[in-house]
Amino acid sequence: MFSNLLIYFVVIPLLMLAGFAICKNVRQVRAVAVVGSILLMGLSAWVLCDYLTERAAGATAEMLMRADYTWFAPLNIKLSVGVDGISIAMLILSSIIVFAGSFASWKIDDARHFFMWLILLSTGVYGFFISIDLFTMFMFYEVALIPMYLLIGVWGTGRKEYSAMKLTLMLMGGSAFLMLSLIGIYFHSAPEGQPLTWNILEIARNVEETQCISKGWQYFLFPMCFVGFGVLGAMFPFHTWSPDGHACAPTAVSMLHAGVLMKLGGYGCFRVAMYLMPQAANDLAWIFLILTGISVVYGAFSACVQTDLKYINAYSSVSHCGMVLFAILMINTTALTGAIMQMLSHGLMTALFFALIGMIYGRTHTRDIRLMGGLMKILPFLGVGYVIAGMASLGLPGLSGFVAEMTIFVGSFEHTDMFHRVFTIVACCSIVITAVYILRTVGKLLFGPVFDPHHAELTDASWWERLSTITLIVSVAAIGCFPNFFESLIRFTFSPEIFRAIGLN
Amino acid sequence: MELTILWYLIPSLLMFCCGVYGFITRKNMIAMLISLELMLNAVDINFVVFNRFLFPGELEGMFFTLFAIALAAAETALAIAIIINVFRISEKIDVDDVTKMKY
Amino acid sequence: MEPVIPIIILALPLAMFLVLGLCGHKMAHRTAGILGTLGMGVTMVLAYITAFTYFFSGAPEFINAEGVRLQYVVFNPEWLSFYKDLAIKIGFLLDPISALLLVVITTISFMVHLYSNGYMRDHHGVWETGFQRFYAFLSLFSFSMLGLVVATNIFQMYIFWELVGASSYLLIGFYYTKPSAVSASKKAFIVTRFADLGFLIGILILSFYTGTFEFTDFTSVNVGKDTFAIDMSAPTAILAKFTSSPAPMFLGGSVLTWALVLIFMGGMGKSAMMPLHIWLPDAMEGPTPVSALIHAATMVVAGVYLVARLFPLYLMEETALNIITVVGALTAFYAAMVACTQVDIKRVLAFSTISQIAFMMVSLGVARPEFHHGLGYMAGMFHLFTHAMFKALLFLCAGALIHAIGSNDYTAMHGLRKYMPITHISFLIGCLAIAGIIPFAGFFSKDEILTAVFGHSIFWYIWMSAVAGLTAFYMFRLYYLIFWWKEHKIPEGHHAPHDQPWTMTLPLVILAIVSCVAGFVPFGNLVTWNGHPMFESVNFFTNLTALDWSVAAISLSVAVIAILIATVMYKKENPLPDKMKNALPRLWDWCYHRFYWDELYMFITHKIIFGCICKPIAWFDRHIIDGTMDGFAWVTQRLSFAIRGLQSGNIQFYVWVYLFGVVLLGAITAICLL
Amino acid sequence: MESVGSIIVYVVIALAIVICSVLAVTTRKILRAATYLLFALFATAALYFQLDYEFLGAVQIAVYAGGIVVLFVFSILLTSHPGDNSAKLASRKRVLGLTGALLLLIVAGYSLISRCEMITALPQGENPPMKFIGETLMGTGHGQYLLPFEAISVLLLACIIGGVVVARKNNN
Repeated sequence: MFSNLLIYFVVIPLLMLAGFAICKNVRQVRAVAVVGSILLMGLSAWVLCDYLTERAAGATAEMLMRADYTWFAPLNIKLSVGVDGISIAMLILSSIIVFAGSFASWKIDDARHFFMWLILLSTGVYGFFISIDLFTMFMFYEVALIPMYLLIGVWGTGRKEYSAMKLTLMLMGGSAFLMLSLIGIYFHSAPEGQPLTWNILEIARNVEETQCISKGWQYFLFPMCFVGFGVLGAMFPFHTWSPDGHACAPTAVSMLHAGVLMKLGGYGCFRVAMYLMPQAANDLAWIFLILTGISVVYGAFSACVQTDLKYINAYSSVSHCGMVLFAILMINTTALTGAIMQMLSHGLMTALFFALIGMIYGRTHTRDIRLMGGLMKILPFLGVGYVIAGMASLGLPGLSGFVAEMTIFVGSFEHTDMFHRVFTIVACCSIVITAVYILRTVGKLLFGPVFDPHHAELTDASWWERLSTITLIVSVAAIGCFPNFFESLIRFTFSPEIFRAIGLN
Repeated sequence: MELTILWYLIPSLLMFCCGVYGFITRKNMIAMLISLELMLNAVDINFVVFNRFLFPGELEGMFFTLFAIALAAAETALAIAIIINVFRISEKIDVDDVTKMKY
Repeated sequence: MEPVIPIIILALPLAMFLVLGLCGHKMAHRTAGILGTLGMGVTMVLAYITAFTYFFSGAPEFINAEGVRLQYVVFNPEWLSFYKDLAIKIGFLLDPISALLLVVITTISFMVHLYSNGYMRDHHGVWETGFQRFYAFLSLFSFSMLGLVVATNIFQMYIFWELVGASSYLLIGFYYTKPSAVSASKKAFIVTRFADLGFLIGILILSFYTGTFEFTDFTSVNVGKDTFAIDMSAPTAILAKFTSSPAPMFLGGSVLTWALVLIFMGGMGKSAMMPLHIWLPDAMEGPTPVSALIHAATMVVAGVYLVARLFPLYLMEETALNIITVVGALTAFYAAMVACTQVDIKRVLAFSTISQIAFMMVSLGVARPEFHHGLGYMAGMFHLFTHAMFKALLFLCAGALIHAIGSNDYTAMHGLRKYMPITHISFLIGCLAIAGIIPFAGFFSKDEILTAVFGHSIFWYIWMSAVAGLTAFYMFRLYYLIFWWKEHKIPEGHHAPHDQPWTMTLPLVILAIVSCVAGFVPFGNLVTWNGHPMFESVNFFTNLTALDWSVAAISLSVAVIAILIATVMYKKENPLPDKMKNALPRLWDWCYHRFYWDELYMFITHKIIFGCICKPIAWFDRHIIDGTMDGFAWVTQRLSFAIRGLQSGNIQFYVWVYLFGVVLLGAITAICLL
Repeated sequence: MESVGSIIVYVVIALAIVICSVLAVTTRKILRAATYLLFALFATAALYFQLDYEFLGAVQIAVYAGGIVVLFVFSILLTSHPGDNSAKLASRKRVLGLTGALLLLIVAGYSLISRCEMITALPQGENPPMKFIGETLMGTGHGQYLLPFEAISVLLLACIIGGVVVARKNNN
């Protein structure tokens, strides 16, 4: 059972939960959180090394480090784990953000329970990324969603009950669709007479070889599945939980939610919807392309006139996550690679944003940019961090946003028809609008004369805030400066089957 | 003249209808309980009658009635305990007065 | 050639940026200044070595047996691969224009680094806050600009293009507590970003059809290991790829034209061509050395450089070249008109920069291989070189004046020639150079441009000559208004203005000397569009002897006349300027308000984009989309409130309903089944 | 063909059942209602005797008539004052109750009459011996009821405890 490395992604958080339960004071809680998140980071690095070694040694299986643990035989439900480059990228992302998030919530009230829920949430996230069994995946998905309600409802600010309720209900609505489609997939997961399976790899193989999910069923299941995951990926018009939810959530929760949880949506769209129903994906992509294309521009335009820092960032997330889904729907290696890069990049930079916003809010007690100004002079560290995050967001080369967006654009442009071209250009336009709202925010918040004289006495970041920020900045810069490492890690993953199945190459 | 099954079922049906009428109309909870007993009793008669007429060699209906009587006893005891408790709190045992548990 | 020196050229400024940016605030100001300057000095020396090796070593990878200069890829590792062979590489391309730009950038950058040591402190020697940050940003800019000019592929260029934009943003907004500086930096970034959108789409189109980003694939053929010669067969092959594609036309133009025009749009943004020029005057909010470095000499010519880099490809599409010509010519005239009326000396210089860059654009636009081996190309690059020198000189002079006076406004200056002789002489040299007076640098390059334009079309020749006249006029107007007229009374207790410390005057003197002699550089043998030398043999006076005197005489006389008019009007305080202003009030007004471009943009951005797009969308989102979502919740809640009355708690009612249901079912069963 | 005696007995029992039931739900004195219920239960027991289920009839009398009705009487005495009449019924309620009961009567009666004619005679059967009943209750084989028997006994126990808990006087 414990010989497989991946299982520790679930075991460590569970041990941490037990640790929190026996902690006596805040210091011990912090110690457990920090040790645990460092362990997880180490584990993801180890898994990465292992994976690369195995690949270098010539392993050609789609997923490596495979293991199956049956836990409900009559329905063939297993805890099947396995990773490819994409999951590893996501695991690394999650562990970095959990690490940074632990430091960002250093001073939270009732730390023990807060961390318990936070780590439970991250258990769900890790579990989701390592499992390749649809049922287990869905279970971890729900595990990741539910704690959000309590985290926002209890530790949030502002209209927290309303936002927590809205967020949870909308995501639950999405997962209702999702569950329907997953069950639908399960019942068509194998040709007549063979045992049904939840295993993604087996289903994909069956779909390719025997067309066991007929075209009609694909047309029915694909939109449900895509919308189900798309809600979490903040796809227009199911994105409105995002601004309210983020605005009320505590810092670490925003970080984790925008940084990792929203990636579950994109990852799921790719891993389940596209992967298992390629024909429908190819035929129906245009509908979702329109929606995601709208998301991209619409989120950016909305962000231009917001006055709450978190709303700005939430809408910018709508735009950036829209880009992820947009690229996924382009269905070619380059764009898909770009989509995964964008997930990584957006996860890190938006976590950075939310961390900084939380830190600024903790000092000024307002998030309204009209009530702040000239903070750069008072809080230089946070200010510089914010500018760097902004630059990453608007796609400055050398930071992560640029490589992801460029890969997406180049990939999207491979489609020669007018429809894709137009939407690619529309998506390109977002880089200008992004610049507008980022610079507007930075200009109002950080530059100019000090708006509120009370702010002059604020103190700059403490060591744990610096650690959290620097971790994220370094990660953002690492992706931006050495993209080829990540690109090749991800690209190797795209098996040609999915493209062959839909007649592309 | 012959006593067919119908002759036995009609009184039971009438008894049941009386129970229904009483249950719907009476306000006093004990009176409602009495109506309930009537209905139960009517059902018991049915079991016995069907057993006797259709399956004379078996005893399922009879045993069922036996158990039903035991259940009725249990149910009545509990219901009366509740009613007495309600009476203690509100000095009344009208069903309309017990509204705390609605919604 | 060993890649060590090129690597250091790129790495040193980057290292400086990182060191100064991360540890700068712990350093003493002087240390940071010296470190930055030294770093740039070393980079400059290395760049000189590289350029000298390229031009004069005669090594076979740089020049072939026929004397044709080749393109040489020093190194080109992959940075980000997309698919198949398409990858972004970060490399180092040596060819005439990149070697030329290496020299220009490092020289001006070094001068500015040196000069800033004096400029960024006040008269009492107190350092400007954020001095180290300033040097860090200067280093970042130098790194980005060097990366841009040595780009081996168009995507590398785009990467560094964005980076120079960002460093320009940071430097314009250096005084970040000043709202005008903040908004100017924002404007600069967004306007250029908008232009870059065009550039990006152009790149996407180009790379999609050709399957490559490499400049060497666009414009040249491989003649040896890592060496390439500019050859028309390469762009012709590209053109063939476009014309043989399934959809060679788009909205009445060929796709290649669209790609090239879109790429040129990026150049228009950076080089402040007409509809996208509005950021450059505002960018003068940055510290003056920054204006000299970025907004006069280097970054703003990136657009020209881009067109020059792809010039053989542009030759394939006359339409694109004509568009460049027209845009350039209109911008040149417009900027010159506006420059005649401005009060802020840096604004005058900014508009003059726009006008001069437009000269280079026109020059590229009219260049054709048929005419004097593409004289326009050479002239444009020549002008880029000389303009960088004398415009940096002018800006640095302006910086010295501003530093001494404490105002940007010429009305606060007047009669400074007695107090600041070195600055006066340097400024005069700069003015003479830009006005095109023989033998200063600007004369030669501008004369070559006019010759090229003359060879293309008489109309544009007359037009550009008029612009040249205007140039001479407004520069001397500025000169007289600053240095002549009656000086202001010096208030009690204040020192008279005086020349600045050596760190500031030394760059002035050096640049002044360069502006005097740069015109004699035999450019025709160094930089031509296809690497072929123009002259058989060269000596110091080649440029002079090769002059087309008919054109030169006309432009000289135009310049002299313009200077004379300026002298009459502005040498002493007199009513002539006011008379002229009153004679053409409308024209003066439009020029003074820069033809209301800024107001137009304000209208578009604030009223249309913010007011009619962003706000409605935000409203729509909060009220319609979110309203719908909330509406679901509301309906559910209302509905449950509405039906909760059924859950009355009245057990008798429940029984009745239940009974009714049973009876109904029973009746249905009885009627239908029995 | 039945003997006249049994018909007369039947008529008496049936009339007692119906009349007592009607009176039990219509009388306004609650104690009388309990009494009528008692008579109805006795009549039912008589019916069981007539159908040869003597054990069942005995249980009916012992548990129902003897146990439950006594419970009723006690609780009535505990919760109401002698001489109290319950309030007159609201006509709306009476109409509701009447419609319900009548509808049920019509539908069920129609089904009964239209279906049950074919089963005519009372088949010959004898009184089940006590030993058999005891074995059936205690056995675990097919058609034997030890498990339900035990379940009922546990349930009764639970009811006793529950009754005590619920009805216990709350001292605080």
